[in-house]
Amino acid sequence: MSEPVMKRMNIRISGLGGQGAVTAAHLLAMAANKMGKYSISNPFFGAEKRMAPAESYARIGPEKIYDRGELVFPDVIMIFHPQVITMQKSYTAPFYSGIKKGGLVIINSDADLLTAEDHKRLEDDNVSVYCIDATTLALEIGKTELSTNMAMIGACMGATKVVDLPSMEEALQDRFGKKYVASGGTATLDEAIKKKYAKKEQLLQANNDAIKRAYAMSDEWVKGSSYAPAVYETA
Amino acid sequence: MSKEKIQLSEALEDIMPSEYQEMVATATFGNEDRSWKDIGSSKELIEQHSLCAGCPESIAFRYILSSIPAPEDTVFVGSTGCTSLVFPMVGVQNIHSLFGNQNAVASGLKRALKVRFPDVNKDVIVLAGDGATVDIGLDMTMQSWFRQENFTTICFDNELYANTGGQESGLMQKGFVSKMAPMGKKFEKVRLPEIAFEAGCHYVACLTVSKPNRVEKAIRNAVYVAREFGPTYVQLYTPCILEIGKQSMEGLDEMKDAEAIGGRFVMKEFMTDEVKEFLKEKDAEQKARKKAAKAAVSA
Amino acid sequence: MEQYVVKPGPEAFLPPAAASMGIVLPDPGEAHYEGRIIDEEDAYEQIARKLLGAKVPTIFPGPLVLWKWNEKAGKKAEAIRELANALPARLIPMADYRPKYPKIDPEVEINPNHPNLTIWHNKIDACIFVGVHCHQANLALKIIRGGTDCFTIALCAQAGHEDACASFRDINVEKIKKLTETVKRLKSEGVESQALPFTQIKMTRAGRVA
Amino acid sequence: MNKKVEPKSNKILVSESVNLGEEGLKGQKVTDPNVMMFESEREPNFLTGSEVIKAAIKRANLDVMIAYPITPQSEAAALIGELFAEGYVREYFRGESEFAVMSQCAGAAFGGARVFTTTAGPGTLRAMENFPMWAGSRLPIQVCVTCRGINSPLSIQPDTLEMAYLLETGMLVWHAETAQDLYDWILGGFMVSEQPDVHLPLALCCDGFFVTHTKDTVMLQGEEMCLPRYDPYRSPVPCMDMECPPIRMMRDPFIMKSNYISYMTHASWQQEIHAAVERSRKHTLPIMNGSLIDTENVDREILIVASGTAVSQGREAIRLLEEEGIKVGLVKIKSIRPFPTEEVREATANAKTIFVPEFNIRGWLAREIKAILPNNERVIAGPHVAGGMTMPSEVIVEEIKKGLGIKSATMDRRG
Repeated sequence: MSEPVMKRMNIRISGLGGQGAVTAAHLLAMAANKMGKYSISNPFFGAEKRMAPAESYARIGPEKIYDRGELVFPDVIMIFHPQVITMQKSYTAPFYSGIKKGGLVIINSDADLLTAEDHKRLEDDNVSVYCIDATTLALEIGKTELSTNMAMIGACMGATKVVDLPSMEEALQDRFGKKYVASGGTATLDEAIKKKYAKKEQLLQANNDAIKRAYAMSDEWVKGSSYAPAVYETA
Repeated sequence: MSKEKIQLSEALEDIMPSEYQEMVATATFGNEDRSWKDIGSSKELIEQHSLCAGCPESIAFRYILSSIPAPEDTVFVGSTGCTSLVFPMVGVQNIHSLFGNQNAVASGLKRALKVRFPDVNKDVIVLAGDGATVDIGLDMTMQSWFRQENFTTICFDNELYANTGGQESGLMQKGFVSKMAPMGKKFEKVRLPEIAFEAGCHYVACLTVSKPNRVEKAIRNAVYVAREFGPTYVQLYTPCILEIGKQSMEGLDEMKDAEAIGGRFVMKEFMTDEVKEFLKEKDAEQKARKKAAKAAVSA
Repeated sequence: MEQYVVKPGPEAFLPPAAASMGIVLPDPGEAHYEGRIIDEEDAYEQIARKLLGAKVPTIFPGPLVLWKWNEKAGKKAEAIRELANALPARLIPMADYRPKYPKIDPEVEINPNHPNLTIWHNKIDACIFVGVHCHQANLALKIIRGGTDCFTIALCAQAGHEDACASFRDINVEKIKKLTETVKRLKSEGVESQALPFTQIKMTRAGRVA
Repeated sequence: MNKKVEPKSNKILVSESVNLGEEGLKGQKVTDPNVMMFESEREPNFLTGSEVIKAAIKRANLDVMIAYPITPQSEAAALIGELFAEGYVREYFRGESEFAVMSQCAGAAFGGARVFTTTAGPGTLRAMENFPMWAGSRLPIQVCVTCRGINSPLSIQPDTLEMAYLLETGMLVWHAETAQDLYDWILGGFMVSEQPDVHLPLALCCDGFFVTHTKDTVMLQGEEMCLPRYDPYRSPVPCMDMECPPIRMMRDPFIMKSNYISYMTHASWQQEIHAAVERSRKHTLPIMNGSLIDTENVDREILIVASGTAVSQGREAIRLLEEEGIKVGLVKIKSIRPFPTEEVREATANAKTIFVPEFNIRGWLAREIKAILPNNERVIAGPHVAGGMTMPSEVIVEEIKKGLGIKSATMDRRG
């Protein structure tokens, strides 16, 4: 029986400062690490600024990863904020620049923000687009916009299966359950979200719930789509 | 190093140069009350110097080296200039690193010695010219005071860059015509003693080296206070006879003129009240020691 | 390119550092002779023969043994004295590393900044460096190789000196004594000292004796 | 002559005066570095490069760390401050500028302490006057250089141009590719640079952000071990603590005024510094897994020769090219000073084309390589990026295909 193994998946996250794009990349990489996969994650290296364009990258694969720096040619792109597309709050244009053939774009939006030309170019390269209203989902479940990144992580996981839910739960435990070294801005946001919940467990629960709900939705979506991540066939 | 460690290996003592045999036998290591008065009756810690004949810096060196209370546990940090020509000849370990970074080097040195010898007073003393202290190194001079580093800074103030041939310096008098100040210096002599006190030095003295008693007292005070309280600063007028056009024998007169009433170097001292009390106690201790020593001799 | 050999000079206006010519220091248990790694056991005899064959063999003890800054230093000084007596060899101290001013007396001391004055003046053809800080020893050894024909030997307490013509490493009191024993054994086997007659210069606080 | 040294024992030489098993800081046990680094068990940790620097220093039995903020090294310097607060470092403070910090480090090292600091980019250049002074004074200080841009207009982004300025300072210069290199070499670096025959400062360089701010899996030993403490009395020059002879000792004298012999002393002094760099080869081999370079498939006609994260990007490019049936070998240069001249000559002996990708606009590594290779028209200096640009592996693929005359479509996916 041949067991397919997922090839390297390079994920680029574009959002706005304060949305948790860096945390999302770290969580994906940490979960992959827990599954025994190789992974690295890094932020876009710039000054930390609220609401300024922010990017982060997670690289996950079956063998050791050496690639460093900005991800110019990603397999998956996640857009955390509609303004990345509508107001060009991004360092690349168009936002899907560099996407590989057969790739996937996940957008936090309930409306189609792409022009006809965008659709044409993406279709030509066989790139799938999945829109999910992650912010609304976050408000429903976590009662705060700060959980948007969790919903987006869930959406990515449901569509790509790059990491599984139990590993993500462990990664969340590591990230929010223990003392964590974060830079100034991230530390402040960590405090803000912790204050929102009486107990650490409640925060973890809300995050987990947001991830699971989005996972279920995108899992449903991917069944009806032509998207399939690249795999190696192994013996 | 304890005085007991400053000794020669017996098996090779008889081939050691005379100056070292004499240093081990008669230098005043280990005597806390060593003094400029020992000059002549004991081996000095300065062997020879390559300064100009009659240079007041050479006098200052002799007074300072005979006054420091614990040469066996003292490390000097110097800087580029005439002083660095003398340092290899001195019987105390010393560092030359770059021009102007002496107070930074001393900060690291003092802290390392504190880490390595927590139970010993290892005295660190910076000795540099006015260019190094006030111009190129001013940042590091003052930052070491802000940080309250436990060492003494001594500045040989000759009011110009001597070693490079007499250029304008921050401690030069206003109006003095020199290289790089061809129309005369345009701004006042920097008031570093006052600045030092404001910057956190617990004891500050400014004087000439014409009177050995005064130099000795200022140096001892500065070292003792640096051990207990924090940074201390001593500024000594050591005129460059060469660059101000004086003869070898005229250095002393130049200093005496400068310290006369109305001169630039009338002796001044700044210290906190706590330090004043502390130094009074130190004086009393020294007197008691001397009295006891005298009694022991006569008994 | 031919393998570099660390031979006595005069080699060049500015001879290269042996390490830059591919000479590697011995590992523990080894020594080197002219840049070739040899067993430490063999080094005793080779070096003892070289010293016995010299006309003006001289030992330059440095500050680390001249000063009794610890017990070991005092014992090393004794062992060095025994070696000097056994050969016999002159003792000329390297008391410190300062550039002396205005000049040194080359009969009574050697200075790392101008060692050749002492080598030339006394016509020293084989010498031992011992108790000199490694950096200062290497400076002097290079300068000597550049301008004199003196065969240099290092008894190094650390990693040894590729700039000497021959070098021990990890030297201690026992090893110095072993070298002395080797000298004595060779002499008893008939190897005669070629040293020219000399009187060891001695110093007091007042100056030179005799 | 830069001769290659063959490893004999592949062991770190440890001073006989070290008391193994004695207590270090916070109850840590002083451990034979051979046991600690090569034999003890390691656990995977997912950390940023800055956290890895902290993890290494925690086990380094460090006396003094002096800090000054500059992006991107600030995080590492601040994390070591936390170690000081916890009691894993004996002394720590913030200096007023990089120039002052490096002078303070010198003072602490003159006084016999094991000293570590970090800097980056413009900070490295501001500190620069100190580096040849460190080397000339034989101070075994370790500075971790997290490279970033240096020229105007300012950039806080990764760029390795500053390394070119470090090459002739007399310091050892190593270039870490990964956080794992960084961790192992910080600890190993102390063991190499403190050897009495070496006793030189080490500039341990890594590419800022690509290593410092990237999370990666790093294998760490237990925290209960630490390195033996630095022994200043094995130094090739006297320690400035008034505890060792000679008493009359100036560190470091400029060789007094003008005469022929004093110039020769100064020249010999410089020779000795570079001789000490050469001597470090032997001691570095155990730290760097037996060679100053790593090689993969160097029998191939096309090679990538690189250092730092350019190696990582090269590895990915080789993987991508392999998928297209183009076979490329790799040489990773780990030590830049000393330079692995013989090793690189041997590894590239059969190559027809040698690509040298670099994260700087001038290509100093390619220049170093061209200077030592026969038939150096084989060397293609590039691709180059600078000022913080990333170097996607696809760009190296492009460059190699262009060099081979093959058309590539990668760049079509941009914009």
